[in-house]
Amino acid sequence: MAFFLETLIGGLMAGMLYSLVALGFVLIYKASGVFNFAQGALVLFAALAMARFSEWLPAWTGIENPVLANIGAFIVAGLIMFVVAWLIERLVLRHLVNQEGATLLMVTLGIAYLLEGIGQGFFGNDIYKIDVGMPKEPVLVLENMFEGGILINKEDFIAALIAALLVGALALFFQKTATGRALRAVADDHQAAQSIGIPLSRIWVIIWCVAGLVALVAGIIWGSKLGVQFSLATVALRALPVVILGGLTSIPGAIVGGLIIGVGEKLSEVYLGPYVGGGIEIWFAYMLALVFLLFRPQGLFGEKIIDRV
Amino acid sequence: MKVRKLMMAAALAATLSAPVMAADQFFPVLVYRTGPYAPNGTPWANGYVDYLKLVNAKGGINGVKLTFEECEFGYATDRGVECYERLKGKGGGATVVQPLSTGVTFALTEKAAVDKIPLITAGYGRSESANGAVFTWNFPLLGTYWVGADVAIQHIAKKEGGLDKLKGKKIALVYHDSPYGKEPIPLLQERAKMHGFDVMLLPVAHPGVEQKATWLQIRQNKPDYVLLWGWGVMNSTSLKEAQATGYPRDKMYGIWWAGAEPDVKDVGEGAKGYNAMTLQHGAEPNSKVVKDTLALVHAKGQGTGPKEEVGSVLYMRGVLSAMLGVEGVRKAQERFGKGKTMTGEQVRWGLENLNLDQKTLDGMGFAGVMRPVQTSCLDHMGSSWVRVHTWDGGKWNFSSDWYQADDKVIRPMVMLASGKYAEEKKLTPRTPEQCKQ
Amino acid sequence: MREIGDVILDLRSVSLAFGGVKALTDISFDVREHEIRAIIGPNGAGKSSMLNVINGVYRPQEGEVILRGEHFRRMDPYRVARAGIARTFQSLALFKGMSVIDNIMTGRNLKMKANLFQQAVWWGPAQREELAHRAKVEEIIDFLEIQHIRKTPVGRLPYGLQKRVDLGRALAMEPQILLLDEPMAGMNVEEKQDMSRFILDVNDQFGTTIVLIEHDMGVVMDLSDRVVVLDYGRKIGDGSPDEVRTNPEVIKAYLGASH
Amino acid sequence: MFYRENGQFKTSYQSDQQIFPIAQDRWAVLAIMAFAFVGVPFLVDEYLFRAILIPFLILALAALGVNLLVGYCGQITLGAGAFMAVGAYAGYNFLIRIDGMPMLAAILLGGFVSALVGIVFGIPSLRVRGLYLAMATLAAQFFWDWAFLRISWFTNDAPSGSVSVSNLELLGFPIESPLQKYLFCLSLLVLFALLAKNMTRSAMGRQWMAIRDMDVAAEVIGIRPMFAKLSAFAVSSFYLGVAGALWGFVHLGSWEPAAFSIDRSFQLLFMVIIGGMGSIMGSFFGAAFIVVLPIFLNQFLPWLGNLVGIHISTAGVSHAEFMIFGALIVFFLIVEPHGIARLWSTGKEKLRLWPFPH
Repeated sequence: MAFFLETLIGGLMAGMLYSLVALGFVLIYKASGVFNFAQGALVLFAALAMARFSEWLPAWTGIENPVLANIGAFIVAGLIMFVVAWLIERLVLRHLVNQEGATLLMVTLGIAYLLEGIGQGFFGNDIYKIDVGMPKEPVLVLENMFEGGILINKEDFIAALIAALLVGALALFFQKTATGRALRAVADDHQAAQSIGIPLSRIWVIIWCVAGLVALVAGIIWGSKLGVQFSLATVALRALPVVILGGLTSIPGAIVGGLIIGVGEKLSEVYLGPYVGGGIEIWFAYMLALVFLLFRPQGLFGEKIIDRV
Repeated sequence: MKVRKLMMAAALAATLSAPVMAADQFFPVLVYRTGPYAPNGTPWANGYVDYLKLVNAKGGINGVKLTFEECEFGYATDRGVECYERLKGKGGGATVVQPLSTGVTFALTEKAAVDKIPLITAGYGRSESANGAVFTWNFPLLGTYWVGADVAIQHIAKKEGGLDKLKGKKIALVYHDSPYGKEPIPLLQERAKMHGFDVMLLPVAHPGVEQKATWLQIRQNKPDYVLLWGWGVMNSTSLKEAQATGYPRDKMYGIWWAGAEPDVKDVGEGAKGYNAMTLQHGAEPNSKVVKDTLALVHAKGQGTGPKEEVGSVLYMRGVLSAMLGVEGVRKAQERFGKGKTMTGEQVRWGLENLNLDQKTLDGMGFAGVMRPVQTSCLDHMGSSWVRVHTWDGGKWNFSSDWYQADDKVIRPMVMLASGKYAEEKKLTPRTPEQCKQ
Repeated sequence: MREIGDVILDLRSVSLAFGGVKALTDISFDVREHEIRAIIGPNGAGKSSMLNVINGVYRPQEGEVILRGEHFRRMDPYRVARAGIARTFQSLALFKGMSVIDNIMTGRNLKMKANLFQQAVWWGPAQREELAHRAKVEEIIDFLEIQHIRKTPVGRLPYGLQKRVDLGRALAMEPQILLLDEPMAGMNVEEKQDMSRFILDVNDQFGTTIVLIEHDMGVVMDLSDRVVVLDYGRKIGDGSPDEVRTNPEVIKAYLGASH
Repeated sequence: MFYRENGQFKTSYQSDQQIFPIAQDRWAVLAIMAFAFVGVPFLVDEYLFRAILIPFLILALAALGVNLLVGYCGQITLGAGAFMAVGAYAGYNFLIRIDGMPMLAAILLGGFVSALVGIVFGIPSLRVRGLYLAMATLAAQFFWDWAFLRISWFTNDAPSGSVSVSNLELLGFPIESPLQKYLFCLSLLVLFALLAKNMTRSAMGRQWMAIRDMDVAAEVIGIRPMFAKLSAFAVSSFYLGVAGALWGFVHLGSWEPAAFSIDRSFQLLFMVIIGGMGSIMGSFFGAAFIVVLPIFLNQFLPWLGNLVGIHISTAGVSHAEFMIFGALIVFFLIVEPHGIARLWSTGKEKLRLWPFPH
């Protein structure tokens, strides 16, 4: 029982991190209909910027305080992400309005190559460290209830908490602010939004900036956990089943989907894996998403598609 | 039309970009300085190239200068094959190929034989290719994964107080889910049968950044030891997960590809106590060859990578790999003519008759770095000495004596597997007489 | 040659709803062989839904469809096509990426028998079949007077011509019943005249039964033998054009909808 | 001026239905084919054969398969690599488990097994569409990646999980030298391209395109979506399976599942979209572009660097290769979202009217 709970909690925490990456996908898809495969590259790019500037800033300015250096690096990396977002909108997406989904998908893959090349070329391709003071040692809780207690990974716990806070903040942003409402209007109907005077291209820049920011936070969390290196770009693949399961257009979908996938894949690996040789969690996540899709082809929270003729 | 134009331009570029002269000995260098495994591939490549430069600085091989050209393949098998094809004919023909990738090694095993270019895979590749009678062109010099796994078990047994104490123990293998990671499994299973311990197999999917479930299983099953067979980011992730699940790092033993600075650097204190097999050498900043390199190559501004990296574990592996290739050429010159450019076929003979005794090695600056290597037709490995080193939070230190893999265990497995290979490929293993030629 | 025959298609108490919204409520009417039957009504009256029920795109919650005496709880588009019912679409539903010929050729699909392997090899049965059907399609192209655009991708054609191609594709099926969903919407007078002529010719030459949805009352009254009137998903009138014209409920509905 | 169809009158539907209705095109294609079969062998060295032409031919075949599904039937797939893997491993098993199995038969059987698997993994397409379907096909990709690593029966219990074939021969002739391999792949590609063209210009192709363009309307005129979609999956997977078997047998000789990873799937989709969806010719353009461009950049950039006196490091070249490749794709899709094939046909259209455009 204790072990089951441990797995469950581990899965939930992993799922929360998937949600964070998935959120990046959903935001952009919702606002512009682009399925942004460059999200993983954005995460890598942001993490590289963060890691390198937290090394460079102290060296350039002489500030030794690690907290200040991290804050400085965060601000610089954030600005860089905004610039990247703005450039993507300006140079690429603006010229591709109303293209087919597949074309847009490929364009974002092209952007991903570009970002991976620039990121590694400019920031380097070694392993870099992001040290924001995350605790690395585990804690044991409920030791009097279960023998041996339940082990909680403190780092994951804090990461999940940060992810949850960010998701909450974004939900508030969408519900309560004027910009958020405009964003939702655009998501519902581009043309209608445009006709009541919402500037589409500004909204897209904002959305890409928000996605860039989400990528930065995800990059910091994953980077602090795994070290900043090329493979960070692949976390996006782990978040895809979350997006399918939750629905491409739904923020709650990204969260619930993330939790379901996180728990599902950890439980499957731990309890089913040993019978078939292990290593099943990746495809199991996709299969799980696929099974859900067969019952709800538009994802758990996606908008229903009605055929009209 | 467009296609052909591009190809012609590519061919043109290829011929123009080769800065090599035919009279020298050409070493193709397949590297990965980018992509998921760049942090590990880069120091190896730097060491490899630096050593070639060092040989040139010392006057070449009996006067024959070495030339080389890098080709980046990003650890992708098909790009690796492309690099091989691109470089194999350059500079008067490739001397030896060292791909540093199990996937590329598998793909080249047959091609290299046709092109008559020896394939050195120091510390990786197919374990059964130690049998040179079948694998004429493969040289897994210094050790295969079966050697590594065998020594790991010997070391654990020693800690426990004898091989008989292994009975009932549980040893987990956390491995990169690829041919590389799967290589040690047959040996571990063989040893498990002999000594009555349990092997628990835990594959980790490429690139290895998601291991939570793996370590949950380790926490649940509490194996006595964990063997780590990872590459790149997978290693540091394993160590971090071990720390996060409270698994003692001093019960963890990595293969030599999981025992270098990039694997532990960013875990730092968290990896303290973690052990790894070494391919004879560890980090050797004080060895003579390193001092020579710094003095003759780096001091002249010709260093390939940063100075600080010289002497690190993977850098040294690059140095050793290059040295073995160079010594193959030297040996070949003894027979086929000193001061001449050797063909791949001649170098193959040199590699098969390599005999580096301790004095020679010491003279080349490898004192304390490695032990003698002597190859033969039946033994393309030449040496199976292994030490264990341990990370103290800041650097690697040796923590054991020399071990030698148990030939009685490994030999029959090599013969069986290479026999099966020969049968599949319809190859007739060379007889001792043929070997002498 | 045209002589109105027996009831061929009969709808009984059909009700259809999307979520909570009722699109059709308890509708019954019949179609006789060889006649031109019109369905009229203001916007949102449920006319297109009616056609969609007939050819199985929508599944009604209640009621049944009787086709040549056979009872169907719900229809299935493929079976409907097999039974010889073809249709055109209100908002164009042509295959945009294909040429005019290919679009019309798709209408011959059910009649083509060569299997995948024969098609891959091409020479032999597949080619013979292709040629035979191509000849048939050329007849339709001649009939609709669209020879000059036969190789053009339909996406590039003006609206009026696309409507004709849509009709051509339906005719290529050699249907017994042809469902036309606002075939003249958005056309100018001349185009409407052409289209009316085509409809009458089809009905006359091939004896095809036609079920027609149309907005233009003048056209409907001229063309059709009998008319059904729908409003808000209910049937409010049914009968000959003259009967319908004088039906007070119909007048009310149309005046209310300012037509 | 020379590219005109004046004076070429079609007197039968048969002549109108030819693959290349314009005489100049027919001659050009024949000339290219003659050059590929007869000229290339005399002009090209081993490097071009092994590193560029053979991979190009095989990947063009795979891209053709993807194009049938994505370009003609409109079902996006990100799992193409998995079907190549199925073809390769199935072919391998036929070859080694059945004595005297001819290589060509093993390759084709690999294709058939892949077609069956394609049907199974195509079933979700009956309910799921567009991007959701694309994601669902990733399930196939990851499942087969896993299966070929884990289920040792597939790899004939090879301890490393890597398999290899050798001593290839066709009807008694060895397929060993680069030239033999090139001709073998070229012949298969030409054959399969012809079959694909035939399918797409007959009823089957029209059914696929109908489903792609307007699936409801297609159903109403009597096209069964299930049959059309699953047959597209089957044919596409067959092509991919054959390409996969060729990739393993002929190009690599020895392979592991990583040879057919998700990167391969993306690469194939790239080829189709860059080359031109719904165009046989486009598959070739796309494959050429994606196969040749990175290798070209990788060799061209250092050369360019030398020319202006800069030495670019290996890593620098590779990063620049990534950047330029990415930028070109983006640029390309902005300029012509419909791919090279569309550029090609626009160019031809212009040429037909030149020099009197009105």
